[in-house]
Amino acid sequence: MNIGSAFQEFWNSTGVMNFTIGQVIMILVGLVLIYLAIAKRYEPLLLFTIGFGAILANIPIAEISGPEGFLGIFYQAGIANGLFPLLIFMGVGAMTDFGPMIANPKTMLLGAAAQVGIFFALLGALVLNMLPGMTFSLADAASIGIIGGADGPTAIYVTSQLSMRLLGPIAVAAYSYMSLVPIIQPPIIRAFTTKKERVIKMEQLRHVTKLEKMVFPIAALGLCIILLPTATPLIGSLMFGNLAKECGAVDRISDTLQHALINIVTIFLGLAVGSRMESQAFLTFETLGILALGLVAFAIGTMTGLIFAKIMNKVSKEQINPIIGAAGVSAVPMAARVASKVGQEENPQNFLLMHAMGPNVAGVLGSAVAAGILLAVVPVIM
Amino acid sequence: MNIGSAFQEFWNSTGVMNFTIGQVIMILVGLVLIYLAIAKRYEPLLLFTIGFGAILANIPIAEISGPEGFLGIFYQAGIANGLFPLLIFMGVGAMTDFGPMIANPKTMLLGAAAQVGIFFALLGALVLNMLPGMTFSLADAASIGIIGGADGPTAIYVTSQLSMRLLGPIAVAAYSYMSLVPIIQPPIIRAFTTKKERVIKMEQLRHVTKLEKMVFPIAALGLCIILLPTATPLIGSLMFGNLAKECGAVDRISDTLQHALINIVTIFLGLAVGSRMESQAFLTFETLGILALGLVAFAIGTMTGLIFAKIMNKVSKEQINPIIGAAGVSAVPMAARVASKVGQEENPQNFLLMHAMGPNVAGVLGSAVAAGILLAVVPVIM
Amino acid sequence: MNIGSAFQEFWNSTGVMNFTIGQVIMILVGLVLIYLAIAKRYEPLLLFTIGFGAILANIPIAEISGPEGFLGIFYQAGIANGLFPLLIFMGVGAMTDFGPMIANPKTMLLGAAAQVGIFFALLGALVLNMLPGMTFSLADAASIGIIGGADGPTAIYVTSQLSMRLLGPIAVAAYSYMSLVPIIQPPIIRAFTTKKERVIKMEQLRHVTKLEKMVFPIAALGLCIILLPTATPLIGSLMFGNLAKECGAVDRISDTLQHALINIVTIFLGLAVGSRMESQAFLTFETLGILALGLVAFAIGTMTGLIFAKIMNKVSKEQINPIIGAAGVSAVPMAARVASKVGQEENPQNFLLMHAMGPNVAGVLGSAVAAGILLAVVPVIM
Amino acid sequence: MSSIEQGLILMLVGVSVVFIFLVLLVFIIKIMSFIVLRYFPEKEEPPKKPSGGAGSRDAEIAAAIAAATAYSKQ
Amino acid sequence: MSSIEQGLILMLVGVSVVFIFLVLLVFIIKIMSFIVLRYFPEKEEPPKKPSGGAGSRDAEIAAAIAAATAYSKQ
Amino acid sequence: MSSIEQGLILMLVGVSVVFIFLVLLVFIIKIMSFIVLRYFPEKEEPPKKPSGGAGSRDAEIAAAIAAATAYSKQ
Ligand code: NA
Ligand code: NA
Ligand code: NA
Repeated sequence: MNIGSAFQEFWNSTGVMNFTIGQVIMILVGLVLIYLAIAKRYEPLLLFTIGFGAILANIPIAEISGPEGFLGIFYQAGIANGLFPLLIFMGVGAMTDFGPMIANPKTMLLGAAAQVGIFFALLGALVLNMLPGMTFSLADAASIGIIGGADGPTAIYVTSQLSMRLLGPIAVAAYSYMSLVPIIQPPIIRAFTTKKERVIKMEQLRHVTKLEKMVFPIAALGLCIILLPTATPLIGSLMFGNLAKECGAVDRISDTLQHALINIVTIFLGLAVGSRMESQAFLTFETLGILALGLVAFAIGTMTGLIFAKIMNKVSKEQINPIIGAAGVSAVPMAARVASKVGQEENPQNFLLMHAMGPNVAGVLGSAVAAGILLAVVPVIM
Repeated sequence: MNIGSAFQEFWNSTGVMNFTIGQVIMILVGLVLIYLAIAKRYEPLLLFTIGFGAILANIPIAEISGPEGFLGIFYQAGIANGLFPLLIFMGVGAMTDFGPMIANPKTMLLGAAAQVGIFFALLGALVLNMLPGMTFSLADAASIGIIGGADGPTAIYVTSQLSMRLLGPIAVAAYSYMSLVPIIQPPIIRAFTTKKERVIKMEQLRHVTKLEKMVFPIAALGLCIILLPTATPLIGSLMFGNLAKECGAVDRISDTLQHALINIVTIFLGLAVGSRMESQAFLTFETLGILALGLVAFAIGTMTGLIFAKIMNKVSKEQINPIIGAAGVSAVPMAARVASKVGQEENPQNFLLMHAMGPNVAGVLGSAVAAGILLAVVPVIM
Repeated sequence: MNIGSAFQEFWNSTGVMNFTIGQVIMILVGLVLIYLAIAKRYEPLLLFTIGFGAILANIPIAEISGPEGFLGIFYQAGIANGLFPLLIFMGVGAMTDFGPMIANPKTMLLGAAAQVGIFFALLGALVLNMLPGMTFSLADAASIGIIGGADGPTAIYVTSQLSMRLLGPIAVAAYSYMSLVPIIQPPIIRAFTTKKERVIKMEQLRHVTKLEKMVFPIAALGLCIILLPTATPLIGSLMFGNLAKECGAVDRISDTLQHALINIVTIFLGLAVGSRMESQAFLTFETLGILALGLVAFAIGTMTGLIFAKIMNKVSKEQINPIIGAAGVSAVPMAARVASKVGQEENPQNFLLMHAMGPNVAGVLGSAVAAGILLAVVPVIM
Repeated sequence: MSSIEQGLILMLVGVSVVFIFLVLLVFIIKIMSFIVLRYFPEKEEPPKKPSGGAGSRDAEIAAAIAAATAYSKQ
Repeated sequence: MSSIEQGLILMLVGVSVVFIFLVLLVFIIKIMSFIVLRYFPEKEEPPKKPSGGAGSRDAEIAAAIAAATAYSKQ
Repeated sequence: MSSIEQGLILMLVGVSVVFIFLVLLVFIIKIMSFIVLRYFPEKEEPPKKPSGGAGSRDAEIAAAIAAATAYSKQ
């Protein structure tokens, strides 16, 4: 070893000498995600961390996402075993107010209707298999479908259990479309509703008592235990956080779930998800399919939510503004705000936000239930 | 696979079809714990999380407390290895003021006397072996006895080292009785003290300097190192937190131990402890024995604290109000408040709170010392 | 087993009966570190926790730093794999303002010059091998040299990757000298600069825009990826935190990195590093060598920073006050404050703090780069 | 096309169960609200209970200690 | 003394690369600043954008909900 | 009944050691307090030192930077 060969050795270990084209592209993808997070405020917490994780994971030599790398450690600690999304869900539960849903429970059905998008996308993935380069198994298709749940932690949880190889593109699609809701949904809302429907005014929601809010998480978890045990990790975590918030006896827990814990876990989760965006896994034809199917899932979910609202108006005497059906996809609270904004554009006296929050949080339950079904049935019928 | 069989498959995976009666009972037990936490404010942080953990652990199919379930992950990460109770103890140390104890050190002996309950319950467990269905080993008996330490983290730590199978009932007994102290102790206090004793007025405690409070944790840890190394994980963690608080140079550490860290760990610890409440482990005749022995331990500890205070009054000229002997069981700060309240009922001019805090925090040391002895001797003589 | 033998057994398990002289000395070393942390405020967060860890690690019987002990668990969780220093670096990034460096980029070269101390110490370690009892491998020497980086997390990270056996003394040396900067540097500054140089007044730094501060972390990481992938775990973590801070879109992440996360990790890291201070590893002739070499590294780094500043003044027309060259060692922000203070003593109108912050934070990059080189080359040429 | 058939079955089962679940939940909420509102109506402006368990108790104790200490210094 | 030779080589490589790295970074920063200042100058007193993503959105929603609830009680 | 005998022995050892430990601690505290109060009495109202290590230093720096930046903009 002389000086020359030492410099040679160093030069051979530089990035310049070791890049693959795929890694360069993925680093650019990471930069784009960060740009969207910062400049466009698209789900900034997640797209920022996922984007940064993607950059770090595609650095040659460093092996940051390998089993000994620090992103690999995050991955093993909380993605491979599904832990991080559940901790996020505890925090989500502690931040969610189910009051508007309890005040007008029938709007929950809109949160069911909007989940139809999940199953259309699932079917779409299986149909896409007819194209060359697409080889989605049923488990893959189920994971892709859950993008339509419009709920990041649920999508990550399901994918970590069923189809880990697709985690990168699925997470990116889920969070991207969640932040694109203000762009995706308004035209669909206008296309599937009439002006007359959109100006329907809804009466103010009744007051929901503290005790109702406390009994609800227990009741919902009870139903889930009886009917769908495979959804209980998700629904259980959500209701743990929600009961902690509503009961008023454990504010330290509620505060911790909403702040310190969810923030720390978000950092780890985002970086770890980003670390799965290695070029060979991401730069495939299948990723395009996933992005397309994710969009389909969101669009169809929005549509079925709207249509079901119109059907309910046909059946029931109490009229609801069908715009709030679009909020059933979840994407809390973005979709509810979009519904509220579109409603106010039609009629400035129309305050739909609270009414849209009902289907909106019901959509979280709906996609967790759909996740539970997929987790229960897919491994059996495959 | 056709539609019919898919629904059949789904139906077979519902909770309804898979419940055992034991699981149903345990879910009800979990609900009772949550009710006590919320409605009665019995150790809300712990009974809430333990109760919720018990519910989740007893859901059929979901295997949430199994090695791959998220409660199982918490369990492995911090209960099996004793880590979580030690982190809690760091936070307890950072929240404890040993000043009243340093101001009147002889009241520490009351914190020793009240630990006698631990060893009575230990003995009681071995005696109960004569009943059919009770098969407590010496390690089991030691873990049961430590309930009398009236200190949750110590009980969980000892049990995790000696007798993991009993963790569920022991933790529930420990935290339940700690919150029942206001019900358990007053009649015992009144039975074992005379009116004349209960009105004894104690002079105000002297001011304790900052330096004394800083030297104390080092001195106490030093004694523990010399005399009882097996207690140093507990006492060391406690004194780490206490020195961080008192020294004034590391407020970031002290604040973190008291808030972010202890809150996060409490959530994980409670859920993980609850996850050990599976029906086959909890719904046994032995659990009844444990609950009975825990009550015996608390009662005898209270008694011996009171009696020792009366003995001290016989021996010393400086009189102490024997009520504060009851605070020696620890259950910080509940037992000290109970002592203070009973004292004030007898004599409204009687402010015993600070005087009771001395034996109260000494009781924490006392039970940690007892834990160290059990951990040192039990594995050897078994 | 009778009573006598039980007491005998207990007595045999006391600390008194099991101490080695080395353990006693190491406990005293731990106390000294805690004293320095509290009374002298020498890097209090780290020396307090390291000192306490050292005490706990040297308790006989308890095995607290063993694989099953709680310090051993911290060690495995975050030191052995390099995770904790990287998390700290994220927090450091989120607390660092690179503005002064961007305003006057050429002062960055001072942050390069001051890293020469690293390599002198490395060489010194290899020379010391000529003494009996010193057997430093090249990896050992590299880890010792990095003390001169004046950056705790970098030193711990490099040592954890190259020379774990020396972690205790290296970490203690790094943090001790970092806090001794106000004592070490002023005489060297005065010795290597003239009065005339020390009174040089520097013009105010220009305003740096938000966008420049946001592009910088991306640009610096990009360069690191291209040139030195082995440094990307460190630089990547630093720039992750810095971009999170500067971009203004992810304040929850930035706040968490700066507070909850860095505080928790500091506690774990300090205790775990302390746990490596077992007597047989620490009480060696080599430790004295490491302490001496660390001092040499700091002194030479300070010198080369000063000298390079004087050379720059020879070459460039724009004069800089060479005092700020001393800040290039990093030891953020202590070294910058020392430079500022020395400057003001010479000329009360001289406000050097902002000017010294440039080389100061550049020194962090410089030592991370040096770390990357050592990690890239040492394993190859050994 | 067995895989697409599986997908169709999954869709049918999935959509059905999601609706069954949420319909049942609607009924449960209605019953729950009925019972709560009838038998456990909210009292007017309940006095805000101290919450947070250990936290608030510690705070109380701390306040008491502070008070006592201040008192003892007089 | 091969080990000291190795050390010398390491020193040479190390010092060189540290300087190369930071010299390059100086140039990159200068170019970056030039471009940013010329093409993306800072607007005068930009209105403070809401930050914190989910956090602030949640806060908005919470405020909206609170407002709506208060309204509905009148 | 060997197991109960073991329990009795454990009780004896345990109660003894707990008392020995706390009695020793009483003496240690008394000696400690005696020394501290005699040789290191508390000064009247010590000025509150800045605490928190890195935290407060960072804050100082931040303040200095803010001041300097503001100054440089004038
Ligand atoms: Na949804
Ligand atoms: Na106790
Ligand atoms: Na440096």
